Amino acid sequence: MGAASKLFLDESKVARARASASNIADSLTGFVRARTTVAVERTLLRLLGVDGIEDQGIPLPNVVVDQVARAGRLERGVMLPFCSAMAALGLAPQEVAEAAARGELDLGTWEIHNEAEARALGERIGADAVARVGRTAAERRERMARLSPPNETMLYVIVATGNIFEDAAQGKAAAVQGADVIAVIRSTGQSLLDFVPYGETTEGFGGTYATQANFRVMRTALDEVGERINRYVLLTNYCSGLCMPEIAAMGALERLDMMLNDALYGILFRDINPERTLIDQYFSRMINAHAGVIINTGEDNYLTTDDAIEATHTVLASQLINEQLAFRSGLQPWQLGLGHAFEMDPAARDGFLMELAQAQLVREVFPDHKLKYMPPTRYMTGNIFKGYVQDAMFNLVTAWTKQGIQLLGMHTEAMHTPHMHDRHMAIESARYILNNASSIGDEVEFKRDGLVVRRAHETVEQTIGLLEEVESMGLFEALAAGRFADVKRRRDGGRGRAGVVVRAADYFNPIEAGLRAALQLDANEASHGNHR
Amino acid sequence: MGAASKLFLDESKVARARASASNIADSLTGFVRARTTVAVERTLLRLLGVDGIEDQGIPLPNVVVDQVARAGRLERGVMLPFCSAMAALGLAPQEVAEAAARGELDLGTWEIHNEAEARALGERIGADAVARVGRTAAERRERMARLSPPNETMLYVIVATGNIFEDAAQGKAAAVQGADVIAVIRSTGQSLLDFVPYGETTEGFGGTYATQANFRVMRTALDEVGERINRYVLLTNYCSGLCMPEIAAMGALERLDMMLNDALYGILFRDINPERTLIDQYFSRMINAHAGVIINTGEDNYLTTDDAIEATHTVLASQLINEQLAFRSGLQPWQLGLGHAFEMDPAARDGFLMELAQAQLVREVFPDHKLKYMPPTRYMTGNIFKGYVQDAMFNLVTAWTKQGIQLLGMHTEAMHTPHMHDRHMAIESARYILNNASSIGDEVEFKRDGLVVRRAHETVEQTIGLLEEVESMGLFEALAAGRFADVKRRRDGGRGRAGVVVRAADYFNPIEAGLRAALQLDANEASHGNHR
Amino acid sequence: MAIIGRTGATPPDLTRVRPYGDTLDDGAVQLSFTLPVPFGDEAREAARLMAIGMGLTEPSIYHGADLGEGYSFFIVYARTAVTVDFTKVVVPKVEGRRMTKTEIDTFISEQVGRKLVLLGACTGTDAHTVGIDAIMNLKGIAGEKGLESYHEIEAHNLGSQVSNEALIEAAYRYNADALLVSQIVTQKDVHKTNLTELIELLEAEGLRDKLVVVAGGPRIGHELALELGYDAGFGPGTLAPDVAGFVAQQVVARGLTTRGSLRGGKSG
Amino acid sequence: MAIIGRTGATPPDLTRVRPYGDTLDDGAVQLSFTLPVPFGDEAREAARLMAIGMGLTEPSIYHGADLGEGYSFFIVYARTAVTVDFTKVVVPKVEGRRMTKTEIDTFISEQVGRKLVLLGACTGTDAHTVGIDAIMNLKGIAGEKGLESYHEIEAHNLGSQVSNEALIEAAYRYNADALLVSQIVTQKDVHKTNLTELIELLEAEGLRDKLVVVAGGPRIGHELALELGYDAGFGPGTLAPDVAGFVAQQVVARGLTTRGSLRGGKSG
Ligand code: B12
Ligand code: B12
Ligand SMILES: Cc1ncc(COP(=O)(O)O)c(C=O)c1O
Ligand SMILES: Cc1ncc(COP(=O)(O)O)c(C=O)c1O
Repeated sequence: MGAASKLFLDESKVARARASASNIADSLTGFVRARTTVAVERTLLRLLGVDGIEDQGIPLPNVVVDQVARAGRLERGVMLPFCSAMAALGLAPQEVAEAAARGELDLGTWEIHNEAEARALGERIGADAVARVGRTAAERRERMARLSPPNETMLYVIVATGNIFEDAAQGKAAAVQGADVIAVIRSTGQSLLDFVPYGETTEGFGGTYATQANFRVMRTALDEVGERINRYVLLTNYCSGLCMPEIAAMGALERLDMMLNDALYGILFRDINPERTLIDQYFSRMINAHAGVIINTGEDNYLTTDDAIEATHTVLASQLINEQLAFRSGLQPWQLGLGHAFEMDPAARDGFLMELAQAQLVREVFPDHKLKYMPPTRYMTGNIFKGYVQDAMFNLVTAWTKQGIQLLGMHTEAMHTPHMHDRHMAIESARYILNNASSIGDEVEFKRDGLVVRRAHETVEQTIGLLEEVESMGLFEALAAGRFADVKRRRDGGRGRAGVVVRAADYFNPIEAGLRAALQLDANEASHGNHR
Repeated sequence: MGAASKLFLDESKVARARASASNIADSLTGFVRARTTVAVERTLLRLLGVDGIEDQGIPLPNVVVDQVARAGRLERGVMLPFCSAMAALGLAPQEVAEAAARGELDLGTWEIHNEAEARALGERIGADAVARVGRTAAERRERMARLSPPNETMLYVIVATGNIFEDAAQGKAAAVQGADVIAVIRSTGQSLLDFVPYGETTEGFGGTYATQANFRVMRTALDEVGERINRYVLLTNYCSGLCMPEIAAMGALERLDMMLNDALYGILFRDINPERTLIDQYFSRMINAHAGVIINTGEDNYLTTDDAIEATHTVLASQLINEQLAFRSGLQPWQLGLGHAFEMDPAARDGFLMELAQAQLVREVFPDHKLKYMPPTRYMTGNIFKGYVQDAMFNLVTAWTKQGIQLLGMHTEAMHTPHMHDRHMAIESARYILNNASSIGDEVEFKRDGLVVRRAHETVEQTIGLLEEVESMGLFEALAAGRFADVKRRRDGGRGRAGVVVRAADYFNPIEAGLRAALQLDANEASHGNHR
Repeated sequence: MAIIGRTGATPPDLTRVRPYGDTLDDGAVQLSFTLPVPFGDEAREAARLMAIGMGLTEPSIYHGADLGEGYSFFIVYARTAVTVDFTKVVVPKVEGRRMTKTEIDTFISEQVGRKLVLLGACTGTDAHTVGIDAIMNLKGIAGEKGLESYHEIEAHNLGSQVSNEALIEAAYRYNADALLVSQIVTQKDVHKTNLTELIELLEAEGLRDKLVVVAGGPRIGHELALELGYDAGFGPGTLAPDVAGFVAQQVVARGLTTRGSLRGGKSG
Repeated sequence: MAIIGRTGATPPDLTRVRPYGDTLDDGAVQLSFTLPVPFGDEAREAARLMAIGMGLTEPSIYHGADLGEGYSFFIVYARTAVTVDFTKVVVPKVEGRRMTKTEIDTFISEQVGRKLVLLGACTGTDAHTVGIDAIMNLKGIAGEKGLESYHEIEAHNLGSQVSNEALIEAAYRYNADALLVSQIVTQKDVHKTNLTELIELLEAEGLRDKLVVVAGGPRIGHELALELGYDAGFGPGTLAPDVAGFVAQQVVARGLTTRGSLRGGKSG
């Protein structure tokens, strides 16, 4: 940026916007850190190794946490009674959970006679859990070093058949064709479930359930094909919705490499309670940070309900907030796949130039970040041929502005989740354009006082305006006022609020503490005001 | 160009290239003006109104000219005996021709007793013929003024069903969809016929026969649809091959608006005798000039046999020669649809930038010319989806560099002549991109020392080198040496050489003289050395 | 030359319409599909046989690509001899005449004499609200205001992921005249399952006849909606007046203008 | 949840292969075509009926466009129940083994003992020489030199628009061993007419058995060539050794290694 800015951006303006966003993030920290949620507590159990379902199909982490929550004792955290029982009964985590599920044990009424011992055990197994998360990152690094790394612009495609075995077959084929990242889209509805489904699944609508077993099926498939093609193939899923931190844990255990992980998305597009999901997000992102996962944020979605030509600045403002929130959880810039999108009306005169301005602007504001660039969806139609060209223009913008994660558009986007060859065609076209126009960004310059530059500058101004407004009114109020995605969400509305619990003074969560330590969060916290 | 050059072109270099081309053109003038051909002579008869076929299907112009030629008397031109017979027998042109066809009259042995009278009659009906050609231009201007004019970048599509009635239906639909220009492709083989087929035709391979009746069917259809959509729709055909000047005459009579008209094409791609077709071309272009027809040249084709990355400069060199040859026949810059093409291997790294360089270069070297830009053909495959994107990239180059005549690519190019909806899709995609990236050329600049600029400069250097070589060795020798299109053609090889006749000192051709006068050619001839 | 094929602008024989490439009745169609067989000459031949199996003639494999993992993609052109009698094609259309916003308000106040209560919802797990919002919300779409802006309509947009039970519950609560159901996700025909379930529940509740029930979405056609037991279906490009006009006219036509509470009350 | 559908990487049943969209055996195919009927709901329905007429189920009209002048374009997705028995697919392949340039030269000098004379031509009114040039000329294609570069082959490229008569005439003149015919233009099946005519002329001349005659071009397959009476057909991507190797092996296999003049002389 700055001197090298192709958009002649004023660095101080960007800094001002970022400072605002930092203040917005800081204003949430106190609130978030004072609370836990049922999902956070279930996550701890999962990290300790609790898994499986009871005979009604309820996952064991839910069984245990529900016992404690129903008894109104979640304010100190689930780990205290849980570790107490482990110590007292000499059981492994899974055994305690199973006993609870069989009704032999009620952690809601469990008397903690051995608090010191329980805490000590908690610290120990908590540290193991944190280490296990760290080992995932190490294993990934090691595999990536051995196999060739993904392309600089990672080609990202989705599979969404509903059947994990179909997904695996399709994902493998896509990898062979050149995809770097395979994302398994979730079935509609899963994000509103306050539990994670269990086992391998073969039914789903618009996607496939995110389960730990399904993660494993995909991971195995992609590792297998990766060895064959000698390239590490990244696996992605959705770490948002009511089970956000649990999925982060599952992903850490099964070595997912990327996660869609964004509370704002859940609030705006799934009507999830804002408090609940921001608390969940804080913890989920620590796990992702330590597991070396790249997160993708969902600002691109704003342009599916709001007008992309008018609302560009809401994307940038939200990205800056999301960046600061991510930093608060210990994520590094390279782990930030901040979302934006190519969603302007293709009938707009010079729309292509406005898209270019937007993409270049985001690139320059976040120079070290991955950036997840989303293809046209809203203006895609059943005209698959025209759609194929819209996607090509999108690919050209990426070639030009060097986005990090290229979510390939499907020419059938308006109609069905991708067929086998839709993905193949998308990859073929992207490779053609990324190669054929490879250096375009270096060879071509924007006119200093031209449309592209002016558009970018306007967006920066509007972004500052919006961020200062959010800063002064507060994020919760801004969401309630419909500042993002043209959708209004009240702080006390939406799903999952009942799962929020104010932490007691002696709340016990050694895993969080371990993660904070590993991520050096407490050291960093003081310096957040001037992040990046 | 010059100061405003986006490629930082050195004006003096372009001038040097143009001067070379001008010398090449001048070196041909003497040769060409000293000769006539059977086709030129048939053309005169057509312009006098001779039409129709005899009972074996031989066109009357051929019957008459063959009589004179067989008698070895063509050196004075067909018009002398013809007008002599008209005057002597008191017959109209058509009646003389019919008498000849019936065997009642042999113009080969016809004794010219009334030479002065014949010449006077020739002058008179010749002047009428020239005036008729001029009236076509006037009628076109009038219609264009009344209806709205074509788009600035004219969208040009082909019809090629083999059946003129299908062509008419398809052409009308294309016009409704937004096409500005409809070109009827000729059947394979027609260019080697030394006569023009007669009447409406419904069979053809890879195209439809060019006949005067077919011209009329199309003209009527396009005028009809033009009134309906309130836009003048241009009609194109092929004025090349062994009947080049005859087709120019037919086009002038039936108000065609554009003609593919290029001797070099015939030489290189149809193995037509170089002398024959250059002589034919000289006269055909006078007719086109006076009829207000835009000619299209065929340099684009070089890149179908030669490598487009290596041979770019051959296109530019040939365009400069073609420009000068066209000026010699009285064509104006706005009538010059000089051909070039987007034909580089799509697998080439940064090929898109090289295409941009080429298109911008041609645009700047010929600032007032129409420029016919041809889509990818050679690297099109049966993969119609990828082809659709290749065509989109081609359209983007046009949006960027403002070509005048956009010959729309068909995604099915590698496989079949266009189906009804192929054309529709091509138009739809071109309109999308020309609008969505409308100002890209104004908003974006090429880096001064970048790949695009360097490539253009290199091409200019190579062009100068080639033109100077051609200038010193002579055009006929350069063709024989395979300097263009990677094809070698000897001056005395190819088809149709027998039709060349050296003019006698008293060669009579009042129509040519009339055209020369109307086009002020003799006045201009002196000043050719410094053309443009 | 002999004249064969089409001459002049002869219209096709509308009783036996065939696809058209570049010659009348050539039957030209383009296909593409993937076969779960490894790429190669045999796969190519299998693609050809597939086209022949579909009754197509002169199949020509324009393109084949190896998708890896034992899958092959093909683009095929071929000819079909199938004809359609276009003169016999009948398309069921939403009944009633199209009215403007003002006409509808006038129509309701004159013919119904009370405000109509319309509930909109995107049901099941579907969270695509843009379509139903475009119909319901003040803002509307394409410059055409939504139902919330109608004087004579009380419009409630229940939003996304509304279960069928919750919708019926709301129908009682608001004493609705019409339910407007949006379904966007169609994978594995989940929309059909969902839409069918609502009708079954309404029938079980004895509500079906007391309500105008319509469905909408990008892949919902009027015909499909009728099949599934709805009064009408509205596809892509629908605007608020299309639905409002239909509902108002239905209410009148079916004598639902006056009636008590849905709960227990008898219609008419 | 219950496990339905594919589990694991189960390979498809190769005896009944169906198109594959996103679920094994879903039969998904994409189609596009134009109907010569005016655009509108009825045209859309006609497109649907057309798909049904082709035996497809669940046709879904993804896109329709008015082409003007009474024509309508459609993009359709549907399912087919057609299956192909992949285990029974047999593709005739050019006989003989593939050899390199050097192997071929050695083969000819050892097994034939004289230079082979090969004539190439693009026949009829076809002027697309790039393909035959790629096979014949020194330069070749894709880094593979053409037949002119072979020591043991005397290659003559007659160029474009060579009439069948002129080709036969040249065969006599050069005393050819093989004719290599290129056909690129295929509209209205002109290539078939052209290729058939050559074989008929050769038979009339009593030359057919004395010559190896092969055809090539982007839409020429080996099978089609055999059908038309050729010894082999060569499609897109052919390189010089493919043809040279085949011809050399054929000459040996058919005992054409020694023989007198074509004119009058008896083969073998
Ligand atoms: C925007 C969008 C989203 C947004 C939705 C935001 C929101 N609040 O609505 C977000 C990003 C959240 C989203 C998420 C998902 N989406 Co989504 N999404 C789209 C997209 C791009 C556009 C839909 C849209 O807004 N259209 C514009 C509106 C105005 O048109 P419309 O809905 O057709 O409505 C008109 C008419 O149909 C009619 N109408 C509609 N409803 C009704 C009702 C009545 C009563 C009446 C009278 C008329 C009517 O009138 C409207 C106005 O004219 C489409 C692709 C596309 N280009 O169509 C995919 C698409 C619909 N999504 C899809 C899927 C699968 C999902 C996800 C499950 C997974 C994913 N891809 O991320 C998730 C989960 C959503 C869930 N739980 O339902 C698929 C559905 C596939 C299928 N056919 O089953 C699509 C087709 C994309 C794809 N190919 O994968 N999506
Ligand atoms: C280049 C080209 C031209 C050049 C030809 C220059 C030349 N000297 O060859 C020019 C510009 C002159 C031309 C003109 C025309 N063309 Co053209 N042309 C093409 C184009 C773009 C590429 C063909 C090519 O060179 N391919 C590259 C070579 C290497 O591949 P190949 O021919 O397949 O050859 C390989 C194999 O097939 C095989 N092979 C081929 N022949 C033989 C023979 C033997 C014995 C063997 C063993 C192997 C073999 O080996 C080769 C090497 O691997 C195609 C479209 C396309 N992308 O394919 C249209 C195309 C072939 N042309 C077409 C047409 C209709 C014409 C015209 C009639 C009208 C027009 N469009 O202008 C004219 C008239 C030509 C005439 N009289 O024949 C159509 C044919 C439609 C059809 N299927 O019938 C096409 C498909 C374009 C289109 N969609 O309209 N054309
Ligand atoms: C951040 C984020 N989370 C989640 C989703 C998917 O939705 P769901 O959580 O309902 O699976 C998206 C979709 O784009 C997203 O961007
Ligand atoms: C100048 C010119 N003439 C003629 C043709 C067509 O060939 P033919 O003359 O054989 O119809 C072309 C084809 O592109 C051309 O560019």
